[in-house]
Amino acid sequence: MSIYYYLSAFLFCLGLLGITFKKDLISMLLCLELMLGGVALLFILFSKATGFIDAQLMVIFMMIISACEVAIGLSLIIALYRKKQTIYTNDIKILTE
Amino acid sequence: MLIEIVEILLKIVIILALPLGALPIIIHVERRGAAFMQKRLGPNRVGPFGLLQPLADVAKFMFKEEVHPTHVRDFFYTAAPLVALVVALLPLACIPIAAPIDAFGKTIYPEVFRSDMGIFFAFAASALGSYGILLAGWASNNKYSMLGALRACAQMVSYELSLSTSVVAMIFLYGTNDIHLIIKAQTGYWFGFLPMWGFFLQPVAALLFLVGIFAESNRLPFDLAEGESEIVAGYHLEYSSMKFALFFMAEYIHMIALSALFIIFFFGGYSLLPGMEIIANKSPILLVALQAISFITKIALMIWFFVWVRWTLPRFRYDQLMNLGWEKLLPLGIANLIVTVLFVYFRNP
Amino acid sequence: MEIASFAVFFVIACTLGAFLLGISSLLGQKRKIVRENDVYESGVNPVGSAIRQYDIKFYVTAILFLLFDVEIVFLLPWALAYGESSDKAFMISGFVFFMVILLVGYIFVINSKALKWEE
Amino acid sequence: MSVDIFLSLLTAAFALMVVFSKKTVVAAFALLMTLLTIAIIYFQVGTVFLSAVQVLVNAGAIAILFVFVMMLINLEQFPNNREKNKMKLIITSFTVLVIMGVLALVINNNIEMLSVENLTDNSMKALFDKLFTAYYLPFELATMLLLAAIVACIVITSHEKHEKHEKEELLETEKNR
Repeated sequence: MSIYYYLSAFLFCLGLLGITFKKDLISMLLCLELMLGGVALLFILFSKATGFIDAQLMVIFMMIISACEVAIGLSLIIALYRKKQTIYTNDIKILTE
Repeated sequence: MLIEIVEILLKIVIILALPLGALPIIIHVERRGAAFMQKRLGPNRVGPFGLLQPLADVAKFMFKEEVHPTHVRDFFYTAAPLVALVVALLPLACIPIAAPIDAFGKTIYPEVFRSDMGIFFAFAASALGSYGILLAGWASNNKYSMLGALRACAQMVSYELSLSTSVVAMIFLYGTNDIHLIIKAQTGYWFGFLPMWGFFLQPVAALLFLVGIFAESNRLPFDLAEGESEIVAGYHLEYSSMKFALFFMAEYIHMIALSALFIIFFFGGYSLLPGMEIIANKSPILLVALQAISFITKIALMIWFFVWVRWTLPRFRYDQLMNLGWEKLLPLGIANLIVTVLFVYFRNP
Repeated sequence: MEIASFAVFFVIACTLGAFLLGISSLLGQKRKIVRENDVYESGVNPVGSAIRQYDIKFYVTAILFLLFDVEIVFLLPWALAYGESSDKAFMISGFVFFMVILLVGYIFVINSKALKWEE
Repeated sequence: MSVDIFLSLLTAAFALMVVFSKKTVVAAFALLMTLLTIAIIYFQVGTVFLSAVQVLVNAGAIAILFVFVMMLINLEQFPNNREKNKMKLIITSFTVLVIMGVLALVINNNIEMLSVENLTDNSMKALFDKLFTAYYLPFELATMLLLAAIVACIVITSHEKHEKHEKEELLETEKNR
């Protein structure tokens, strides 16, 4: 049971690392999803450890919010791709047209 | 410890042997049924009544050359049929063949993966079905197969919505997620002759689930993904011999698993067929055998229904298909859900 | 215990698939004809790369599926909790509110030509 | 105990694949496998309903969305010869390692307090009762959030309307010139 704490910390940090390393926006969103998974696991472990069952409800709401976030994030990426024909972060540096 | 190992292996062997054993029979029934409906004979050369024809096909698939085109993404090209087969087999782990038996001092549950969320896991596993198709479409690196994979997945995905509305309606009525309790709620008779199946309780949800099953397993009239006329052969275009046969098997097993779910929800799962109670209460072993037999006959009738619909209805155009899924079935599912909830509430607040 | 049986089931299913693939690669003939390994476009010479722009409708369908699926899946706990709930009127009011918002979203989707497939 | 170690190593391996894989579609399928192994961990820890919802929502819908977008936006055609400035990579990896070290230290100090189990009633019934009585308002607001997400996604991805506006404006400018 206790190894899952290290796993959730590892997932969170790996997601963070991934966001800084990745070049295009979709992979960043993937790593963000990884971080969310790590934090959700932590919620469940704390709900087991402290006996406070509301933490598991927090994971349910986290799933709703992560679904909305991925939906809107990918729509923005599609709109960006349509305008700029690229999603590499190096090419999207100019704020104007 | 030994008993548990034997129990697990026995259950797994039974759960895997039934669909894989039934596969040649289903293929044979499909061919002969199609021939019967079109007033022709169908395969009857190989063995008595052509019964060995499916085995001949399997042998043919084994000996055909493994064409491995150079332009495909190698690892995912071979992984896709495996993923498709394993994902098709997963829902079978949660489907019970018979009622739980209390032997050796504890109750033995017939399904491999026992949890009080049983029906939810089976439903979630069937939702993973589109990954094998997506992987195949992407890995074979071919315009037609990618388009076929996208179309197949968009269709499966949009019909899963109306499927889940009917699942929510049924779970609301039964009030439980455990398959055995659902089936216990369906045993018994109304006014003596009508069995208390979910079908008579919720015909609209049954219709939605049935259409969802046809769309989810890419069967006609929803097999747009492999529509020969438009796109050559859909996602399994670049596959030959055994890998193509694995996709074929995955589709049939996925069809068996979904029809098993349909029967659990609407036709009383392994509850005994009307005439069977008289001889059922002799000994527990006979009871279990009869339950398994009644479950298998219901699935066989369901498979015959698949074959029957396949050779009667023409194929949908793609926009009609998506239109039906989003603008016709989904509102029907939501309306059905609202009506059942309000009806149950106002009948006994 | 369930995880053990599920793991054994998963392993057996994978070995079954691998076994079938293994047999066919062993028994199948080995003929190296270069023409066979080309992209299959019903005999015609392949034109352009396979990766090209696909219609956005596929994406809009997947996105709407995700959002509606999350809404419908979270009706399941409601359906289970309704049975044992003491104050049923409160639950029904929550259900009606939930359904109103679901229908508002659905009507917006239908009127918004996002899912119109015929170009 | 060995099952825990095996599951966490499996998840860590898939997570590493997500971050360090060259192709994004490989990363998407690796993320799918991570979400599935996390669902198995949820089942192992005891929260059965959450593992089913995780399989259905996260692995069954969000990962499909990622693969669909990968297929829509074909990344392979861009030559990926962006120069990696070494300095940025070193600094970021160093800070992430520091964060990881701090987290590991924190967990290590009070591991006894954390790994005690006193969740008495872990049944689904307790979870759902709380969800619909105490947490009634967040549940309704969550559906509002989903409604907002639906409207936002449709407006963002459908660009026909904007072109229509631009055409109308052009016509008007010609008319009144």
